[in-house]
Amino acid sequence: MPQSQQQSRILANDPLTAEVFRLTVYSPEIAVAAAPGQFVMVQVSSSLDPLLRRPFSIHSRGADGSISLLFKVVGRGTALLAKARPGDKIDLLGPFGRGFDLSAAEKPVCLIGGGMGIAPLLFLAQELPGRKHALLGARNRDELAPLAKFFADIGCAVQLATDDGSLGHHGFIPDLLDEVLPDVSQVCTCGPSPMMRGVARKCRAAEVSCQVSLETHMACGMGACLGCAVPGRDGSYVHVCKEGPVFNSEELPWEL
Amino acid sequence: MPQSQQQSRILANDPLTAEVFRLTVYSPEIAVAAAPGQFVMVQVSSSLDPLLRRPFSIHSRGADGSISLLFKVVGRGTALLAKARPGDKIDLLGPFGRGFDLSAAEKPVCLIGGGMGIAPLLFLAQELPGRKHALLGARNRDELAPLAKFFADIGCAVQLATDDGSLGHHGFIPDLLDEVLPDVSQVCTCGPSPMMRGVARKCRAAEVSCQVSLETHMACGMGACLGCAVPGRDGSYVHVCKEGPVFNSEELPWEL
Amino acid sequence: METLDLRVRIGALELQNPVLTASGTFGYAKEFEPFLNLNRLGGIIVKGISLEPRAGNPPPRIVETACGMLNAIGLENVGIERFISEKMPYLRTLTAPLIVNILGDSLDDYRELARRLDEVPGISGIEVNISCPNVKKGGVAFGAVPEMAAAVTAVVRGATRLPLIVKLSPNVTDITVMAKAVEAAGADAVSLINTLIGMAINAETRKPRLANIIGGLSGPAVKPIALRMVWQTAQAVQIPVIGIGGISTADDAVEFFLAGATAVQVGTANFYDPSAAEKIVAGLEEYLQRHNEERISTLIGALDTGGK
Amino acid sequence: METLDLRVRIGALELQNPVLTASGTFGYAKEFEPFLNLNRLGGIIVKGISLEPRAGNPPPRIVETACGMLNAIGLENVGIERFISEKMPYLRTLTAPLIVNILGDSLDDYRELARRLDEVPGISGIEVNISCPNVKKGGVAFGAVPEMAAAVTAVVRGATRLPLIVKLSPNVTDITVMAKAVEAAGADAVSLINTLIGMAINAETRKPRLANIIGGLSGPAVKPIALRMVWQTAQAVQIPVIGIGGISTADDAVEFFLAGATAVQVGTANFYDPSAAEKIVAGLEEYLQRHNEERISTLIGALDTGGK
Ligand SMILES: Cc1cc2nc3c(=O)[nH]c(=O)nc-3n(C[C@H](O)[C@H](O)[C@H](O)COP(=O)(O)OP(=O)(O)OC[C@H]3O[C@@H](n4cnc5c(N)ncnc54)[C@H](O)[C@@H]3O)c2cc1C
Ligand SMILES: Cc1cc2nc3c(=O)[nH]c(=O)nc-3n(C[C@H](O)[C@H](O)[C@H](O)COP(=O)(O)OP(=O)(O)OC[C@H]3O[C@@H](n4cnc5c(N)ncnc54)[C@H](O)[C@@H]3O)c2cc1C
Ligand SMILES: Cc1cc2nc3c(=O)[nH]c(=O)nc-3n(C[C@H](O)[C@H](O)[C@H](O)COP(=O)(O)O)c2cc1C
Ligand SMILES: Cc1cc2nc3c(=O)[nH]c(=O)nc-3n(C[C@H](O)[C@H](O)[C@H](O)COP(=O)(O)O)c2cc1C
Ligand code: FES
Ligand code: FES
Repeated sequence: MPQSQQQSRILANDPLTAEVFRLTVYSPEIAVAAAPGQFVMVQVSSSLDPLLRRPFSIHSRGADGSISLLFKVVGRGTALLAKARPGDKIDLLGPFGRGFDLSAAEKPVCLIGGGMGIAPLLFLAQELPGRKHALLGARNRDELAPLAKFFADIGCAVQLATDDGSLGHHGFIPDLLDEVLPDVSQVCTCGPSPMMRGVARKCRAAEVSCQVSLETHMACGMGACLGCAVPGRDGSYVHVCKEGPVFNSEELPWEL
Repeated sequence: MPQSQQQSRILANDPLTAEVFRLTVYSPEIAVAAAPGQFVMVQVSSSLDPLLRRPFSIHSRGADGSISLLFKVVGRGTALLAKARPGDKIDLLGPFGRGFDLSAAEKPVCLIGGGMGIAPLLFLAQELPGRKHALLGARNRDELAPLAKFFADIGCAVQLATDDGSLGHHGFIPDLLDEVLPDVSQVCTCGPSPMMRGVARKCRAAEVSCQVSLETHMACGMGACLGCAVPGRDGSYVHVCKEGPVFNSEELPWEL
Repeated sequence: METLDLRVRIGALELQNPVLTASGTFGYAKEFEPFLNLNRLGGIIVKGISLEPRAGNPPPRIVETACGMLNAIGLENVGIERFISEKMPYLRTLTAPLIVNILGDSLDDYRELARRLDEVPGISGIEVNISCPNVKKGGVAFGAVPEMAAAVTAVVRGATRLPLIVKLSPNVTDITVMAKAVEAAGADAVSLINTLIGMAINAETRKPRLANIIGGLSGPAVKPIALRMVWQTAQAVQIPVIGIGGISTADDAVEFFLAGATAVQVGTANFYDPSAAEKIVAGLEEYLQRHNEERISTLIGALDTGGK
Repeated sequence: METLDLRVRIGALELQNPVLTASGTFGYAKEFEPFLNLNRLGGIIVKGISLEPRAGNPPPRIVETACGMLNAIGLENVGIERFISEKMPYLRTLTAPLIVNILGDSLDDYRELARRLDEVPGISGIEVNISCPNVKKGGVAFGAVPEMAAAVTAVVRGATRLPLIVKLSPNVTDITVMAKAVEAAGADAVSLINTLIGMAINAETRKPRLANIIGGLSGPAVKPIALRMVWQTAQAVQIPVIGIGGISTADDAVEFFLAGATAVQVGTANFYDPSAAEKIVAGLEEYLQRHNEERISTLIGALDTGGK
């Protein structure tokens, strides 16, 4: 999977809510090399402030050399990204990292996403050959409904949960898991850490393999700065951009 | 003339050439306080890089609370300004500095501008009651023609010069001055230093008062940083933002 | 909440809030009158004053750098007598406390400046700039040698009863050594940082961008360095530490309080946002409300290092 | 012009051009293979290596600041033996000269590292990082005390014939004193600057943004300070000075050459533009052509100060 730096033309930057955008760029070299769970490093400004690129998961891949990113405005970099307009160019590096490993998936796979953690799971769903189940959660209906639709559109069985009960189950995603777990051999999850820990705990109990996708601060995305370390199992550190962002939950020192 | 800080709505940002723009903003507090020769400090970016505001002369004032700036893209700040679009807001401070003094103008006034030095002279021409003559110069026809038209439109007698001879006199503005000087009591000039020195020299010989508008690096525009000093006559310094930008040429230590 | 309490103490001086303006970045205050309510500020520190007027350095004196600027103003100022006769009448009309920043080439200069200011009504404190080179000692900076910094502090202390702030240079190996030296010599507070020495070159013309070749770096670029020095200094001395360096928002100011600063000064930000200092006062009130705190003083040194 | 000559000399080492990559910002080079032609570079300096592997600091290890970043990686590295067995085979395939950056807690560490590297084929030079605290001497930084810096330099000099670059810390009052000390102790060149110590705090959570509390500041924000130190150092020593600090364009590099640097290192810029170093090489060629110069060496120290 060769990586590249590509000045990518913006095809669309669609607001899904006031804060969540889907950015589609023409980036054929990155698109062709990308695998689900991998991410790109995006230059959010042509000025030196903010200085560093921002990491975003690849949300989906088009047949036409395009990729989409799903992002939420949480700070200065994402605020700048929200202003990008079709026709502008944006500098992307990637694809980076170790994506989801599905070599052993025989029975259906369950995808579990919370908030912006849903982003990489759509690409994963697109690429998975067999039956797939998606448990998706977010703060409220506004945020969740447009994302849920993407999964339904490609034939996922979708179950939803919102923090405020405005759509689907009123509560957290792991609540929905018990029902689904007996039918799956593989869980892939991305979202807030407490959610992923809850999921990993249930998977361990049910002896189902669980892959989790982590987020952390990154300067380079390519294994050069060693800034993205998080504690690994044996007291040492693992690097999210290189050994991750997707880990088998057993590789992490999560008190389960 | 009270100064103010005003988030000003951009009404238009018209490219006059590939590099020269006329930016019109709705800034009624600054507009009402402004006098010809004064300038505003413009925040060119919402990020911290570039950090400092950029000074621009007030190019014209509309009856409707608007002012226009005329600027050329020469670096990062002006490149950002060129991207400003109608509807955007831009933070302006001003009006600053000592403008042209016309209290003593009895006979017609001659305005002499070179390049972007033409900018403040249009506002001056608008405000001058009597007959006025404008000698305007620039690199070539592309740059000069649209500016010349602004002056003709408000009834100035206009003479032109271009470096490449593509419009008007082939050569420098001071060449045109001899003819005009006998008819004027006051010269107001803004442009490259060599041009202004040439003009000042001829004015002195003809005993015509000459006001020159200077440019220098500025951090604050309001007399606080003392960064805008240039040599004054007596070995000390004058501050362009406060004692200027318009000086009587006799205040400056120009070897005439 | 009507009970918000932003007051802090710098020696005998009580400030209504901890936001001051930094010397050399706020002129003589009047320049900023159109842009903010000067009396909302915790205090005003004016451009450094010397015994005699100084013309300053030749231009160019300033240049923009990445998220910062270099200045080589050369300490241009009107001199103590014109300051008193021309600037003090206006400054006396303000209710915000006035702190006068002084600079000299010799101990005698500093003594004389302090003595003279001690007689002038309307001055709430003196800030001593020790970053200038000592002309008599061959240009060695007072601010880089603890003994010399202590000597300056002691002569000023001996010449005035006004609250005395000593402003420290960051261009040293260990700023806490300097802070301790001036504390022992009688300073009521230290303020830091002054500018970092820097340089910029025009690659095309191959000339320095400042006529003086080197200048002082300030602005957001230096904030991490300033914050670290404030944190180290606050742990090393008993007297209040006043934080300076790249502060342009209330959040920036809070960072300095958490690191141990009792007050802050707003410098370069005044240039790009002349209402910055007042916005910071308002922003601190908003911060306290949001965090359900009544007093700014609870933030001072409240950095949560998890026991480290 | 086919005759463009970008070659420079660092002691016995001739570089095809003066653009190197800075330690800790370029991994072990392989990471950058997709983004630039590694063999176009003047040289490659790899992440600092210690005798034993180091796990580094807990996260968060990095935080963005205004036009810069703070890092507290904690010198994580694979250790000398794994470096030699795992990283050298790839690095040996490159034609660009390889310089290995080393760090230790004691003089013995440095001696042993140099001795070991001296035996390894494919290494063109050693860069000694003296910014780490000396564990044995109670954490006093080698890089802040001239005698200790000289001692490190001398033991490394005694243990290897490889060209020896000593990398200086900017967190000192007078960097020229450090430079002269290591020059006298046998360094073939000095490189500067390493990172400036800084800090950042999350105002909302009241916690340091780095688990280590303090970290090293790098990036465009520090360029003016680095350039000033290079200029001062180039005037103080006879050996080549390698400029580092905020360099991200060819113009930045030219500024450092004019200030007296013989070569430059590209650091933080590699993160936000992984092809930066190669673009700088191309930009320097373009600069020479535009200025009708044949040799990069004519730029070195060519700052036009108008006789000052
Ligand atoms: C591998 C990876 C994949 C990601 N994929 C997506 C995605 O698909 N969609 C999406 O919306 N976001 C994603 N993120 C998070 C995204 O990178 C951050 O939201 C973004 O960098 C914030 O930039 P900012 O300038 O807007 O915020 P800043 O102003 O830098 O910070 C705002 C807030 O976000 C936090 N933050 C900053 N960077 C990160 C980070 N890297 N991880 C977690 N928190 C951070 C800060 O601590 C702060 O609280 C991903 C992160 C990683 C590491
Ligand atoms: C009182 C005053 C009025 C001005 N009025 C106008 C105007 O009406 N129209 C217009 O186009 N320009 C005007 N200028 C010049 C304008 O301020 C600069 O062109 C602008 O600041 C350049 O910003 P930049 O970021 O694009 O360039 P930078 O990247 O900062 O610099 C690009 C080049 O411009 C030079 N430069 C930067 N600032 C100045 C400055 N203040 N004066 C002269 N050269 C500078 C730099 O040295 C460099 O060579 C005025 C300047 C002053 C002081
Ligand atoms: C243009 C300018 C002039 C300054 N003049 C003085 C001065 O006269 N006396 C002094 O003690 N500090 C002076 N300073 C330093 C500032 O007071 C302040 O310490 C420094 O700029 C760092 O703060 P900042 O990053 O907020 O600007 C000056 C700074 C600037 C930018
Ligand atoms: C993430 C990171 C890791 C670094 N690791 C090292 C190191 O291991 N050894 C060393 O000598 N310098 C190290 N440095 C310092 C750089 O080599 C360089 O001196 C400094 O970053 C200034 O240059 P810059 O502004 O171009 O980044 C590191 C810098 C960064 C940002
Ligand atoms: S982000 Fe730089 S090593 Fe992972
Ligand atoms: S620009 Fe600040 S004093 Fe003139």
